[in-house]
Amino acid sequence: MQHSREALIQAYRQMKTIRVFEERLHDEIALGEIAGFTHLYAGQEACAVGVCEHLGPKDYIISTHRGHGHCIAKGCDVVGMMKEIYGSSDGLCKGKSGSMHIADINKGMLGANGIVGAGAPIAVGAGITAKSNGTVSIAFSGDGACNQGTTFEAMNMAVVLKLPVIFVFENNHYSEHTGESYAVGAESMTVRSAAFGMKAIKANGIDFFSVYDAMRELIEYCKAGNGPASIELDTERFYGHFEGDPQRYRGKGELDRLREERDCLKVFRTKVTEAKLLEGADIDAIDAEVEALIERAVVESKAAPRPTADHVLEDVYISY
Amino acid sequence: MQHSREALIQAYRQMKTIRVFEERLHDEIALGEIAGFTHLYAGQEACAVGVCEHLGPKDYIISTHRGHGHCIAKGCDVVGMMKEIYGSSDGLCKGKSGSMHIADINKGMLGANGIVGAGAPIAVGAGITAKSNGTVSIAFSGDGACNQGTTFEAMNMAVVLKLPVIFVFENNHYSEHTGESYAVGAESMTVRSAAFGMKAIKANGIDFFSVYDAMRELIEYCKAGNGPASIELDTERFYGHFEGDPQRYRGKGELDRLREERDCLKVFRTKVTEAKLLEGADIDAIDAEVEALIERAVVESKAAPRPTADHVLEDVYISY
Amino acid sequence: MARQMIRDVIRDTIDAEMARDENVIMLGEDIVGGMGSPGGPEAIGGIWGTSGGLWAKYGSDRVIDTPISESAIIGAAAGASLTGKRAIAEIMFADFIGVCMDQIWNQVAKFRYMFGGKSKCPIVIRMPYGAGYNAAPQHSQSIHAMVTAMPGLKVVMPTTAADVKGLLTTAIRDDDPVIFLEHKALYGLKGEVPDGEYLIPFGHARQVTQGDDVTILATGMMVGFAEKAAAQLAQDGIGCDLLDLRTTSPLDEEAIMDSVERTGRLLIVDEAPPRCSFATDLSALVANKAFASLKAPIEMVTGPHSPVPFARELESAYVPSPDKIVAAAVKAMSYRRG
Amino acid sequence: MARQMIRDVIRDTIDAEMARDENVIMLGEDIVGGMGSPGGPEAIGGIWGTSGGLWAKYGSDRVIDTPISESAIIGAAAGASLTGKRAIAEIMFADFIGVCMDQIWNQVAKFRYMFGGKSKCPIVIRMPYGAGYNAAPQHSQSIHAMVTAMPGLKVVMPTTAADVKGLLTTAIRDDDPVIFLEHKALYGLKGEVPDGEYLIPFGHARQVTQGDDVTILATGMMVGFAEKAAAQLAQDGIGCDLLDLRTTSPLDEEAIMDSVERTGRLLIVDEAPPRCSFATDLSALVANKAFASLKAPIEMVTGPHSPVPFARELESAYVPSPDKIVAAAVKAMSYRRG
Ligand SMILES: Cc1ncc(C[n+]2csc(CCOP(=O)(O)OP(=O)(O)O)c2C)c(N)n1
Ligand SMILES: Cc1ncc(C[n+]2csc(CCOP(=O)(O)OP(=O)(O)O)c2C)c(N)n1
Ligand SMILES: [Mg+2]
Ligand SMILES: [Mg+2]
Repeated sequence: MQHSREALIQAYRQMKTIRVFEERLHDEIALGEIAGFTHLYAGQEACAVGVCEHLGPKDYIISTHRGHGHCIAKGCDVVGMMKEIYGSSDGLCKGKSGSMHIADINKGMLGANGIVGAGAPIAVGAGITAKSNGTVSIAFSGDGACNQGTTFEAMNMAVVLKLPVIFVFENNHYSEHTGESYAVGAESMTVRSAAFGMKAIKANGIDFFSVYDAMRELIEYCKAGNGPASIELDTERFYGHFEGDPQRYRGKGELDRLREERDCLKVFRTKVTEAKLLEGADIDAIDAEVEALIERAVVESKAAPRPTADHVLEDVYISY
Repeated sequence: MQHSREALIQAYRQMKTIRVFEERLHDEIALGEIAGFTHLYAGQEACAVGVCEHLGPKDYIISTHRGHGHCIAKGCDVVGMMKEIYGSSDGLCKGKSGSMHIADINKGMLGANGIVGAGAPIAVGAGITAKSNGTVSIAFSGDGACNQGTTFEAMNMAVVLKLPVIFVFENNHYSEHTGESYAVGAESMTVRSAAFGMKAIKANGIDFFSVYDAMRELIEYCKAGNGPASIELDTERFYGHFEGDPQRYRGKGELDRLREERDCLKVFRTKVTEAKLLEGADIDAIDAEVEALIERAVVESKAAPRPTADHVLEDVYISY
Repeated sequence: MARQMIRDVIRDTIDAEMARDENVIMLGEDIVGGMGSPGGPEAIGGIWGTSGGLWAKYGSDRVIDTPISESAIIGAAAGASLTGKRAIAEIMFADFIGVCMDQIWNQVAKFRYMFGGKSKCPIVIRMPYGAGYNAAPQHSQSIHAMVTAMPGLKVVMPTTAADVKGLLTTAIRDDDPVIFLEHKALYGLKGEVPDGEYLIPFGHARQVTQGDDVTILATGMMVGFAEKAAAQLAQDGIGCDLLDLRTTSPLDEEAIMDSVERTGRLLIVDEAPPRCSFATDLSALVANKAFASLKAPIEMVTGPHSPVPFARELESAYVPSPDKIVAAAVKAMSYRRG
Repeated sequence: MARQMIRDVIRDTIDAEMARDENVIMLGEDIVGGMGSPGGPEAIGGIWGTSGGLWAKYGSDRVIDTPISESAIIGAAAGASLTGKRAIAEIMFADFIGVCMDQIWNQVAKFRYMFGGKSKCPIVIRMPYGAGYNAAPQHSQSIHAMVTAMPGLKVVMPTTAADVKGLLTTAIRDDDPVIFLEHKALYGLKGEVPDGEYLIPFGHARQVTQGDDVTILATGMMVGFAEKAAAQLAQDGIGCDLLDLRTTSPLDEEAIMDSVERTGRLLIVDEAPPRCSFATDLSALVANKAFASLKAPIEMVTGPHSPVPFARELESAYVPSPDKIVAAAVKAMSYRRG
């Protein structure tokens, strides 16, 4: 793993930002501060960051209902995101979207999406643009979304049109309350993707380096004009499907074990410190920075202006 | 191939009935006798008959826009079908359906279907009933329909629910004007189906015996509780996609070659006569019978009553 | 008579019908919950809590948890219902009709017609709908106009616990396809529920308040808001004849005509956006069939021509409120022909 | 001025816009035709003959033939349009909106709103619709009500060759999503088409006939039928003010009000079934905003509450006819307040 110190710091900062963002939301939601449905990304940070650290603003990603991590990893303004989730008119989407639809087209982030499976076809279209730009388009999906017809159609169409699209399947082993082993009839979603006629690989979704290295290979492969590819990332979700989920589908002690043994932040810290690439102190410094950033985001969000009735009919059309 | 004389005669009669039915329609449509869109099945007879000769009225099939062959093979009344296509109120569907939606639930024929890919999910539901009856449910689809999201969803769900559903893909190498090699990105639709976690095989779709033997194996497999299966049948379409299609996508001399070398009726006749299972005379006798039946069907259809305006609002609901 | 929450009435009604008829089956995502998980099946029993305990009682062949594949869910329910079952399909949010509409619109709704009246498809499609959870544009919509417009479907929109029991029982026993729309914000509402077998025929509106000044037509969540408004209007001496239509297809035209002929004024309340809506459907009916009785323009209080926004302030500005209903009624009352 | 068939006007208009702006691309099934076939590409150029020659001219990166996957077609067009392209997607029959509605309704129509006004998705979705081919229940429907009801979409229904050029050019250059509905039975219709660049702004109705007795509102195929009826009514001394609305969203409310205030009588002609329809949308608008001018009940001539049947006799009984339009106009004229 030949990463510059800056690159490692940046990767860790991104992952940590997502983690603290989500943990803080978890607390704020418990206080009844936040409206709507919120799906937290904590536990999967290595996936979003391992993918997006390769990307620039002309590379596109499309996300899911569990989109905060992808947004942050792709460079969306963290304070603007928090304000959005708090329903402020200063939010990234003016309070129209909330948690489930955050987007920033200028950053190449084509939106979190409340419809499971809706993202993959849109990523195919971004792949048409990417092909003409020499960039790539990434569709994030889950182990549940991979069973939706739209995802399958998108995979076949990307192969037929030989587009630079990478289907990233974050396998956190649950779709809502249902186990992946039940809902995916195939031997694995990777075997199934491969049979669509694309390069399909797996990586360790709690290890930033595993994801990052695998993605480098796939991005080169797609940019070389070989058509689409897919990758399955074995990862973990630390919170409920949505905030308020009793999580009775978890095994005994499962959550404690995950936090203990399968925390991508711990894995990263151990790897880089043991390899002497970063000092514990470097990491502690980032932690402090990030904590401060999220604290500021929350404080500003609580004070941020709220939308008014006259905003309801704004932005339905550009001109009408 | 250990088939009784009766079984062979029955199989041939079914295939011949489909062929003459379609050839006669081709002529009648050219005369402007028939309204609407008609998709002829001629050339694929060995598929419908090779599958349906195994089935009883409690086994279910669902068909496509190219449904006449499946209807006849599953035992729908040929005269009633012809009347339907002629738009008579005495037609099998009272003139409401025409060519594209012919059904006879009592015969286990759940309908031709104008929406490509819509049949497979419905066949999964019939598979739920079939599972409780100890029967099977068959979804006929084409090489174009296999790319529709609904078909993929249906395959995964049938695997998850371990249902006795057989996905029969008639690969006639074209979806409308588009070649199968273009639209199916996978190495083959069979490889793709197998990756969904089901038994997936191929058979020769112009050889009744190849289809029949392969289907026996799959039906036993499904009835034994092993879940769904799929089969790809390599076959040929003798006419245009729809009547009126200029067929410019065909290769030079392609149609003559198909009629000459890939006619499932010729293949059958040669096999059974060379094997001395039937005499040429037996076959000629069936041909004459069938010609007479179709002639009667057309004559009766032309004379059959037409629906009237007051029928429009009938059968929208059972009670309203 | 027992006092129950609507979510429990739904579960108990399905339970009773499953016990009564072994052909009744259920399909949906997480309606069991926990399939293939360490915690095991029935970890949840439906994210709305409308199917808890049913899997344990009836097993996997009748309470069928599915992958995320709405087209296959409806298709499977349709195919089962065409072949002798009576399937109840749950689409987790009505907004997801977008991914399975063909199966509802071109398949289920048209089977009997296309097949010359020789088939039946006794399917019930349950769809939680409506705003109130700040669930943003893709999880807050009211889709009754879309399905009411589809010939071949019956459409039910219950508002009280008792009506949920009576109408869901009727829906499950009906041989035609039924779209059963449950307002998400009403699941927690409690009400008296008749004991034993209880059926309410489709096409019969419920008279909520009586009055001779203005007719108010509403469905779902809007009935309660209109009731609040009617109470306030009564204090100002305006008598509202409020009808909860219960089913949008079939529609109780008779009750509507009787009321409008008496009041001469019509106000329609609809949570959905205004264009080609159920509100316009009712207005057009009256403007054609009861024109002579009309003393004032037909007023409509609906959502605006926009998606349902997320923020609390925006969503509550979006949804019709009792105040807006009061204002519209007053407007109708104060109209004088120029 | 050249005389052209509508199908050719569509191809030429797309050709002109593709030549003008390299970001304009097309996607659809068989819009090239013959991909991967022995006969080779461009064997057909669209089953409606609306894209012949375009692949040869612009190549596979801009004229994109797709598998049968409507959700992916719309999704791909949407994703391309969100990122700088201007995609024209063809859905072979409007009836197939059932398999891709989520992408149209919850994605394309809502992007800009959900994203706080910070995106644009200049997509045109072309959909051949309507009855007349005896194409039976799944290939004959009129879907304009459904899409007109969806906030975020603009909906165009051209009827003449000239309007097809003017409105399609406007649609392709519009930065909002546009649903462009082409009546199948009009493809072969010939008409004069202005030379050179020609744009018609959305929201402006076309006055077809002038009269002071009854206002007739129509779209698509129904405009021609209403024109026939108007001619016949003129002979009986009934003057029809016939408006071809051209776009259902935005709607030319002003033209409608002006006309109804003049005539006091309204007749709406709509090919679609009656419930929650575009006909009821127009009726409700007038019953609310022009009530004082109304001298008679608002009449609607629409399809019945049934699927579109196959047989010739049934389909022609289903579709509104000039005779039915005449009868409804006479009814409106002969109304006297009791
Ligand atoms: C079309 C559609 N169906 C169902 C849902 C409800 N839903 C939201 S998230 C979810 C589970 C998704 O699981 P997965 O793809 O594994 O993503 P994860 O939640 O694990 O991140 C479901 C069923 C939805 N939003 N859209
Ligand atoms: C959802 C949908 N999309 C497109 C069509 C138009 N269409 C009808 S048949 C057909 C080709 C089907 O090809 P295939 O599945 O190979 O069946 P075949 O015609 O070869 O029998 C198409 C595109 C349709 N009827 N439904
Ligand atoms: Mg998951
Ligand atoms: Mg084919």
